[in-house]
Amino acid sequence: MYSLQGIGKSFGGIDVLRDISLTLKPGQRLGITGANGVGKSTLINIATGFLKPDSGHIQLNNKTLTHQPAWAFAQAGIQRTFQNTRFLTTANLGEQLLLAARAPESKRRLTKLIELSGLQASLHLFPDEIPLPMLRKAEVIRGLAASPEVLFLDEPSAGLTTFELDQFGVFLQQNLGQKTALVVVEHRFDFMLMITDSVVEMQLNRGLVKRGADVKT
Amino acid sequence: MLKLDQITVQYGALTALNAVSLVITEGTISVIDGHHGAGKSSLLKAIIGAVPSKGNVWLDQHLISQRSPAYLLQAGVVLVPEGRQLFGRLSTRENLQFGLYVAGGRGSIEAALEYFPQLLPLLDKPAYVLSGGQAQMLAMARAMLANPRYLLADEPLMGLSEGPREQVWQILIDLRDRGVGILVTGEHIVTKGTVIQQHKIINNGSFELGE
Amino acid sequence: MDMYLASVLTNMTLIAFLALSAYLVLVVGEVSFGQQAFFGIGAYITASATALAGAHIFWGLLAGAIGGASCALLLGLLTIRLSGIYFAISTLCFAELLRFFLLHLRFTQSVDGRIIGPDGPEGFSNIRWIFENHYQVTDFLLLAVTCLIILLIVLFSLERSPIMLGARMVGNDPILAQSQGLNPTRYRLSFITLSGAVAGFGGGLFALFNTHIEPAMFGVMLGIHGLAYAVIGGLGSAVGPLLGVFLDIGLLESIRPLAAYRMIIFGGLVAFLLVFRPEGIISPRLVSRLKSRWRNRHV
Amino acid sequence: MDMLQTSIDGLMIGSTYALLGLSFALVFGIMRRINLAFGACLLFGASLAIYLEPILGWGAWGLFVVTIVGVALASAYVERLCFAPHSKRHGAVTAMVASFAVWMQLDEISSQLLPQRTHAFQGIEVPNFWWGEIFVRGDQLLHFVIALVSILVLYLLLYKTRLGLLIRATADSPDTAHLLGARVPWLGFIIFLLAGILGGLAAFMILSADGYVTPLFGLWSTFKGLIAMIIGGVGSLMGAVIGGLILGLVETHAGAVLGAEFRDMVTFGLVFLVLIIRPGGLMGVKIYRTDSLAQERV
Repeated sequence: MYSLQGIGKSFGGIDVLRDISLTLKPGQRLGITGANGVGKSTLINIATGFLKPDSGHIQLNNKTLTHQPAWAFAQAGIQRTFQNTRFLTTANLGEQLLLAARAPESKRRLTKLIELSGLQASLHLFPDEIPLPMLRKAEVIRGLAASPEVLFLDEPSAGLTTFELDQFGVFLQQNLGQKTALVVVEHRFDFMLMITDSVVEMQLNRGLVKRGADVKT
Repeated sequence: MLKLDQITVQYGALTALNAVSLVITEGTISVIDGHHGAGKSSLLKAIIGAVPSKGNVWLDQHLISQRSPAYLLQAGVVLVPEGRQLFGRLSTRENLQFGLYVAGGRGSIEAALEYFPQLLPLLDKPAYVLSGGQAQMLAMARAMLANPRYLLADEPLMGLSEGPREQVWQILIDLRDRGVGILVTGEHIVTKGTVIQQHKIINNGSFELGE
Repeated sequence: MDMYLASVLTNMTLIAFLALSAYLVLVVGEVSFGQQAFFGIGAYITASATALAGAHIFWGLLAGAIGGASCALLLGLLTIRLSGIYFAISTLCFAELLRFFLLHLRFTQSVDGRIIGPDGPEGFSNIRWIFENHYQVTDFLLLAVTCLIILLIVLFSLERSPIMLGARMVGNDPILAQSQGLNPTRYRLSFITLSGAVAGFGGGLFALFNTHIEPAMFGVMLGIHGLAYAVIGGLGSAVGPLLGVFLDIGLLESIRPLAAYRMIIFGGLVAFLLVFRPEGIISPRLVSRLKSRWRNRHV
Repeated sequence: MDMLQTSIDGLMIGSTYALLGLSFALVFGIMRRINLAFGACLLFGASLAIYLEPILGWGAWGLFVVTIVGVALASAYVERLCFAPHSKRHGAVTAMVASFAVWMQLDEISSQLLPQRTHAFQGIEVPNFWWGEIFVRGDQLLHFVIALVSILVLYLLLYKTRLGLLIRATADSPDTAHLLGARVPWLGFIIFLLAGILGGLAAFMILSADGYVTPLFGLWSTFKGLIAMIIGGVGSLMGAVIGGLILGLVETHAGAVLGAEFRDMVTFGLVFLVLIIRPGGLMGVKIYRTDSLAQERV
């Protein structure tokens, strides 16, 4: 169980987030949509420990993470991807994936995920030699290798064609596992419906507003 | 006439913009509508020469592709960048003066303030304390002071509530009526009546057909 | 071998330790102007251990490395909140403070009728281990080169392990590193400590080779040279700093006739070189390109 | 009385450091770059002036003009070769190392111009005087006045002119300034030229007071300037002046109480403490925070 309670954040006197709360059960898949500039990225950065909220609490399985550094979030099982994908350009993909999977169990899972994704042929390539759809998959695999509690995807559709996005969605659905909760920040509604079971909309100064009929949050 | 001919922008393996062509005339508003990452900012930056691109940009009869933003500014093509991009540690007044000075203008900032009365009480405050709406007004005012023939406004409505949105539109319409050619980008842009002369939907770096 | 050549080569080998220690700090994304301090501390400790306590060279060098590492760890802990220029300047101050400590360190003793030990600004003379053990310059060169090769082997195996990749990630993109659960502080501290050990070890060898050391030898110019070698050589591989040392000391010694003008030429050349290869000669990009070419040939 | 005299002495020496710190702060505050060759530029200008003196025969005025022009030229050269090519954000280390290489180069050129260790530098002579029971060195009082005038001039330039506004905007956000059409690359050149003129003025004043030049003058200036800037708070012009004065005060008092040999240690100890306790320096805390806030935005 992962929860954000009453999160608030302001930059230079301007409230970007005001009293945002969110609870995720294991295996839950939530989509967050909203116009540019309403604070979706800020929310992801806070939820994954890269920004510290001005107010509110972050908890994972009754353990408080609020003031922990970002690496502690990652170690506790909160993984994320980045809007433009983020890799080191001076090491090959295989090495970087291995770095993320340090436990033997994670390594086995990683090997399996690589097989399923068809990334074997790209393992010895450097990230700037790999096409974007592959990199997106690789980034998800990197996040999933250690069986995280929550995986945050930050605009995974950016730069993908509809066809590539479909494939990416299928891959996600097949490999997320039962335990991992998923949060997708996205604006492509079709994609969101495909991989999530509820969608909330983030609105300026109003926080998360339920959207659609079968909302469970 | 500002004419874009087959503009392509690539960042490494990612093609942000794929052979996009567009004509903007003076005294019109053109809209490029698309979601985050669809290539809007890349297009505007390619026009002013801030990112490397392929293809040609014509201003009237002059080929102006791949020049510097400073050159384009002198030619009258002015960008209002995404996310306002104010100089946070400078005051509102100084941000405005910057707009005037880069274009070599000699006038005063008072004229521009007629359009933006809400900036008056903020003149001596550092720009980082401004709210989203105020910041957008300042960014527009700063661009206006550079005396544009063509104004490229990147996501001017981003993060604004209803009131400020209306105001941004009003200013763009006023500018258009004074003969400025305007290119606006945004996401799900909806306007009433005949505000917009040209509306393009962009997706994955290309314009979609229709509209 | 020519005595002169052997001593130039030995000097290059010893300075290589310093350059490698600067390299280790650069890998985790920081710049240090203070590696000369660990070099100096190592030199003093090794000298004391061998000349005063009569320890074997092995224990002497080990003590020097540990001493350098401890000082570096202390510096790392004190500057835990600093980065960039703030860190760089604090290392400079720390090094100057340590040098000042050495300037006032007096602990002389009579051994076999000779007064030895650190004697303030006069330094530490009569570090006679290589004489007592009848080492020729070439023997010592062999010893130093062997140590350097061992260090390189260690660094290369580190390079192949995830540790070095983690360190590069911390240095290049701390945000990415944190998202992978890597603790940047821990990496920084470990690498700064390791760099202290490498510098301290090199300093120990330096003391044994020179037989006389004094605080003035460990001024900031020494450290900046080490840093410059690492940057010029490039951060792609541990070979980079060695190349930097070779280019400066090696090439410049070979154009001795131009001695008076050599810095005018060389200083300009280095600045010019950096315009075209801002990441150094053996840049991370070059290394990755070479790796992939090698790989393609062997697939 | 001794205490007062020492403090006055400290402030006077400090004003010399303030001049050096100001040049450093100008470059660092605006460009976030460290120019290690700063002192070498000063040494070069002074050496050139002494070298040309018998040829030109202009006397003290010749020294004055050639020193300032020489330093400014060297500074501009350093900018073109070491800083302009590395203007990207991650180029700071490379630029610093390049400036180190040029330091070596300029040092060597200076020693070619002036082969002996010490050379007389006959600049202006300012009489010393007694103010009540306090001895005041005229030359250092003049430094103090020049430091104040320089900061006033810089203030007017930065805050009251068009160029100043462009410079400050570029310092605030180089990318935005570029996007909005400011010609950023030349601004770096202008800054270095300004810092060079200021540094040249400082070099002339300091060497006139000393009456001679040694090859160590370069290293000494770099250190004092850097430290004055760090104590006062990197990037703040007023901070650099105050930092210089504090540095002078600390040095003279430490020298008076603990003896001359402890002077430098106290200085370095102070800087180290300032850094680990107040990383932004005494005046620059705000700037440091905004910098780290900017980094925080993922």
